[in-house]
Amino acid sequence: MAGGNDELYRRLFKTALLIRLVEERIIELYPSDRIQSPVHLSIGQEAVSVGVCDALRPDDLVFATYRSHGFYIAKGGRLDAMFAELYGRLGGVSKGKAGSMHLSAPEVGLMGSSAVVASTIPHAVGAALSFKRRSLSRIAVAVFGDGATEEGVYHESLNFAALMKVPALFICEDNGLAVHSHRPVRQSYDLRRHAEVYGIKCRRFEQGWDMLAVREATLEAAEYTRRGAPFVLEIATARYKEHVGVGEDFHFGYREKADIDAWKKHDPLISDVDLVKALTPEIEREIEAAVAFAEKSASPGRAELLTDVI
Amino acid sequence: MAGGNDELYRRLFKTALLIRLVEERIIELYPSDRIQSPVHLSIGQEAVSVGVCDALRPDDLVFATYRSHGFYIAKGGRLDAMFAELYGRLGGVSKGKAGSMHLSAPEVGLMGSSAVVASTIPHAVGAALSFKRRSLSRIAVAVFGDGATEEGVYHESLNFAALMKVPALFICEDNGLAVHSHRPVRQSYDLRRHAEVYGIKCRRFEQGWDMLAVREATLEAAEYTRRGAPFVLEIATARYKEHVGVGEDFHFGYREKADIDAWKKHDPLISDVDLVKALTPEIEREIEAAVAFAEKSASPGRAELLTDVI
Amino acid sequence: MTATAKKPQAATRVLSYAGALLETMDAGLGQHPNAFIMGQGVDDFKGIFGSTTNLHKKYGAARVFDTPLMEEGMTGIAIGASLVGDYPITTHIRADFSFLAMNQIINLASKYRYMFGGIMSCPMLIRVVVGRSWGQGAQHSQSPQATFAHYPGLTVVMPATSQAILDMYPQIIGRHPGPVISIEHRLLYNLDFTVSDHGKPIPLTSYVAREGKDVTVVATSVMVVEALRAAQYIHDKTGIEAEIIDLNSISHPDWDLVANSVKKTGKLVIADTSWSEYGVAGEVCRQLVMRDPGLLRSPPSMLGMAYAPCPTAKSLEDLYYPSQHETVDAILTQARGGRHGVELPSERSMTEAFKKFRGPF
Amino acid sequence: MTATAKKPQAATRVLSYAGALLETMDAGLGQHPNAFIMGQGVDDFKGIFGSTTNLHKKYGAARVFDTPLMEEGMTGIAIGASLVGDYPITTHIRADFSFLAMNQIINLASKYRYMFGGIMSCPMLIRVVVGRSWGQGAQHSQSPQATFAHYPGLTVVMPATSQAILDMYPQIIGRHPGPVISIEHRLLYNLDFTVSDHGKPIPLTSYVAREGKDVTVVATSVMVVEALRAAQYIHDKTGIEAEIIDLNSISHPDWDLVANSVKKTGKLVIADTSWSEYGVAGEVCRQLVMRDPGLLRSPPSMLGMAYAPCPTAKSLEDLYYPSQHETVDAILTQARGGRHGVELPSERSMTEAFKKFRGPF
Ligand SMILES: Cc1ncc(C[n+]2csc(CCOP(=O)(O)OP(=O)(O)O)c2C)c(N)n1
Ligand SMILES: Cc1ncc(C[n+]2csc(CCOP(=O)(O)OP(=O)(O)O)c2C)c(N)n1
Ligand SMILES: [Mg+2]
Ligand SMILES: [Mg+2]
Repeated sequence: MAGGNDELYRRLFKTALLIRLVEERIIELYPSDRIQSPVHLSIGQEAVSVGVCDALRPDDLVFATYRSHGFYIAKGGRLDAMFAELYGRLGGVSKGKAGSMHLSAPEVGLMGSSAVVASTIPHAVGAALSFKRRSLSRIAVAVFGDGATEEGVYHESLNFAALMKVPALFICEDNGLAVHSHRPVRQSYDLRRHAEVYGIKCRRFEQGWDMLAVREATLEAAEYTRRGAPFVLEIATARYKEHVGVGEDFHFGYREKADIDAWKKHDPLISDVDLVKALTPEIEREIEAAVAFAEKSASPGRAELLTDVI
Repeated sequence: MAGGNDELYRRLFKTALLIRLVEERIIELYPSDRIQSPVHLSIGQEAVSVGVCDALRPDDLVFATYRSHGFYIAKGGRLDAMFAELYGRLGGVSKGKAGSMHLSAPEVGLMGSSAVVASTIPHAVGAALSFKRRSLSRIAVAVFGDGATEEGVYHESLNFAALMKVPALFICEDNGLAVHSHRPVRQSYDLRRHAEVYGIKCRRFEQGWDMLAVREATLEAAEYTRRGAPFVLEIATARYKEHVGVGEDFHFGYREKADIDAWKKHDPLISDVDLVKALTPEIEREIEAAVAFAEKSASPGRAELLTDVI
Repeated sequence: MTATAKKPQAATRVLSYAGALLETMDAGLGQHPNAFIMGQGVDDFKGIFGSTTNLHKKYGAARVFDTPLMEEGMTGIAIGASLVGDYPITTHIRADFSFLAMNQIINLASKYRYMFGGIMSCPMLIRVVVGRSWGQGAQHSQSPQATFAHYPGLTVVMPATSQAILDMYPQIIGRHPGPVISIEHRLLYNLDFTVSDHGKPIPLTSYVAREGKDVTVVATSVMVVEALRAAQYIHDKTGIEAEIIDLNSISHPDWDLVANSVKKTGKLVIADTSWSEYGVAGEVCRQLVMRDPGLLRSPPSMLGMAYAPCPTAKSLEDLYYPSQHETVDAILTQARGGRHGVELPSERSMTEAFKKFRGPF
Repeated sequence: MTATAKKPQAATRVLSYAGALLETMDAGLGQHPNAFIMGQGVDDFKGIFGSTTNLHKKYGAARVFDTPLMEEGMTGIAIGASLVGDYPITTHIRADFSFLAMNQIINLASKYRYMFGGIMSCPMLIRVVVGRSWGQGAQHSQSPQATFAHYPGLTVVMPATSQAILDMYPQIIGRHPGPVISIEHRLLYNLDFTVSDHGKPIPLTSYVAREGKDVTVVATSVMVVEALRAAQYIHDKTGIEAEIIDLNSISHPDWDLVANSVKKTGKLVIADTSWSEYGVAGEVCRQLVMRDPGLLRSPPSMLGMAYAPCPTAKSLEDLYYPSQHETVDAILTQARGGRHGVELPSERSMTEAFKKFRGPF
């Protein structure tokens, strides 16, 4: 891993810290009921979204999930529009109709996030199919959790992507959990070997805390994909908080705090204290402004209720 | 392959010949509109159903498809009830409500056949799950075509069967076609390697014309399954007729007659002329009786229209 | 046989439903470079019952291509392609198979524009074919218009004639802002219709297929053709004038057109291709009573599938679907009461009107 | 708050909806050795919002177990197990996810018995939970009762109270001959109801939840509770007696009960949890006009979701769902006309009646 003074590292670190501080602000705000919707926090998983998005081109598209605060920010979505969206305000990305589970920022390449597990995987394949037919050099990235690979549509999507040789990059954020279920009780397969059966190149990356390394791995995968073949990149990561909501959940006893603590030892957002200290003030100001924007933004009213249906 | 005088061979051959002559009778009858429903003939694929079913125990269950005349007969279904069902008569297995696409004979272990591709695969897994919980030594067999493996539910079924270690035997009848589409344009994977990824033992058997060998392969697979683990047995076979209907379809040019002719060279129902001659008269009498039964059977009327709905 | 949806006009010609589909698919690909067709068998020699035949040769494999068996995946792929500017057309040779794509259709496609506040949308055309007769059975015969129309965000149409296809598909393909499900009917494919290339195009809503003053018939899909035949028979026998309204758009019907007709006649027959229970008939009744329960002077008659899965046997199929004489009887009963005493036609239904229907399936 | 579905009787107690579910799941497993429960998270510490908690410890992992994400596969597995004598109970923490299982539910389960001529059947219970409020959004809020009830072969119930669960589930689990879909409502889970262990059990059809003579309210699920609260408020303010009918079984309602009530009152409010378009309201209207259009002396009022996908913002949610004062207003308008002049309650809806609802989701 590069040192704290490295430019690139600093850029990635700053984005990752922004994501974490944003979500910590969400945790603070939550009890006030200003954000009246389910939130699926990515605290602990920031390095994945940051490393992946930094390796993509601006016009590459990402199709993600209900757990996408990180990808929204890393792909370059407006922070004020995000907070306003979480607040359910008109100033939000989607005028408050989407909320935390359906973030998007098409202007920077984050397409609609879905709260139905695995449902955006084929969307990425479809976009990639279109890129290929128009012989563009763009790629489409499907971001999904480990549990999503259990759904039948994952099999259908891989098969089609492989047959059509479309530039689709499949990124599996493996936090080992689907809600409270551990991967071994849900999966009989190894994701790498599984992808290879479809003739899809696959790599598992264990150091999901390492933004620079995630970026490197994604760059390689993305270039390979851009040349016209799908790729599955599985990245190990860790969900620090409960599945949905803002709390901790170790006391429920379904998982070991020790496992997360071990992971945290590698977490630069925890270990690189100096950089955190250095960058926090500016980031906090940014968050302040975004929250202020949300607070001031009006709530959607009857005029919005029946618009944009068809 | 065993010789024409071998007892076992004779038994299998007779059943296979019965299936072929039954379907040839269906071809004869079809223009008369006595059978007013789609028929998916298994002519060319008889050895699979015969070899597989002979290797099963009477109380093992088979879950098959719209192309199941062969499995119905091989599992021991009543011929008269089958013809009456194809005729849409009260004397049919399902009083004419099922027709050719939904044959079943639960009394001998053939469960409901479905016309929705791949839809009975999880049924076999569910039955096997129940057998396991009740620690019975029965197995459940899913029979499906090569195209069915493209559906997401195939992935879900294999994963669950492997996780739960249920006695489910997956039999893929690989005729290389889904309607008029050849396997390479539909599949990026090799079925054996695919199954192995789930930790499921798999075997591909090429001589799908050889009843005795299919029986042997199934016996091995079934015994393995009975000990408590799923197994995928892929059997190469050949569909002589059009996908649905009673005609030939080589003149449409989507496949090579030569390929089927090559396969026919191995087909004992063609090559073993003496045995065919020896067995045909008795079989024809049996078919005659079944057809006569169907002809005499009454058509279902208003009394049947709304019964057995809930 | 030949059925007519509107009075023949200046330049008319005879065109089958499948032929109209092929023309509009061809024109759609020709006029919209971003349009493509994918589905099982779209490029084979049967070409979805003749509606896509040889288009892959004309437009290439990149724009007309076969898919594996993957209804859910294919629909999701269509959404993704649409999001980046393509216009996907997908096919299901039986509407029953679209249930495998229900999640992508209802949870994603129908909601995409609204859920994201109007900043994205996924226009596309999903073509599904309803099967009927020749022992289609329980899984090849369903007609899910009421199911899809319940979910806001979907536009659901049921073209009843070649004219409806010629007029509507060009308004849909590459032009309609959202996802459209067109529920085509297998029995109509091989029927010849008289079509006119001039005249006012049929809109994406309801229209009067035949004018009349005595009884209103609201019909969908093949039941429009059945109703037109019945109305002609009744007119010839009795002079009674049935007004036939082709609901045509199930998600966006012209309810005022329906209400005004019922206001005029006070009598109503609803003839739909699916079950009446929780179906189109219910919504028609709701729209009427919301306006004025007094519009209906007597209980309407309803024609639909018997409330059971579809049986395979021909003898049961004939009871399961509304026959031509039941359609005639329903209209006459509304017009003249139960003891109308008019002789009913012998011909049972479309399936006999169109004897040659033996598949392809 | 405490809502009451029937007048408290001899031995009564207070029991939450989730508690009633847990009791009936426990009893079902206890009384039927062939019964088992499978679904995502049924054996975790949240136990499907408290409705299956710790049952895996009591009955073992072979009878209460977690599944991978595989809605279609799980439903097919349930069918297969049922065919060999098991009684499967499956769960979907949101009804929206059942669309992934639509093919198995509609094309297989609902048709199994009929399609095979009655020689096989697949009894099972599919539990789906409707989400509402706290920003559930477009994909966690759908209520597909009309969709499922359209397809013959399915029994679709919507228990509105703890009593309905205590009374109906024992009639369903291990006893009902076919597949049953129970559409439970997330907002009801944490509500306390007064239940009675004696008295005549609520049947698998409609029943009168509150008797009245002035206006008929036909309601489903949480809207029954909303209607009961509204009726009480109206009674206290005006003495007007609203009759509340809990439709309860969507697939097999007691239509005569509904018609007789409307015959008595001539006035109707329909309050459903889904969209009125092609929904329950339509079927209610159809059943009434089939009997006699004159039953309705004026257009009925309808309460349901606004005809759009569900928005996430609280300010839109409040407009999207019928609020308590809209429910009160609808009943009063039917009883006294638009200018009824009665003061409306401030409390907006269940979501406020039950303040603590912040998930789990
Ligand atoms: C089709 C579907 N089934 C079930 C759910 C409920 N659910 C929400 S998140 C989740 C777990 C998904 O796990 P994973 O894919 O690993 O993503 P993660 O939450 O771990 O990021 C489940 C089961 C859902 N939203 N969609
Ligand atoms: C879910 C679904 N999609 C499409 C169809 C139409 N269809 C009927 S048979 C068939 C081909 C299936 O091929 P395969 O599984 O290899 O079986 P085979 O017919 O070759 O025996 C298709 C696509 C269907 N019945 N069900
Ligand atoms: Mg996970
Ligand atoms: Mg095949």
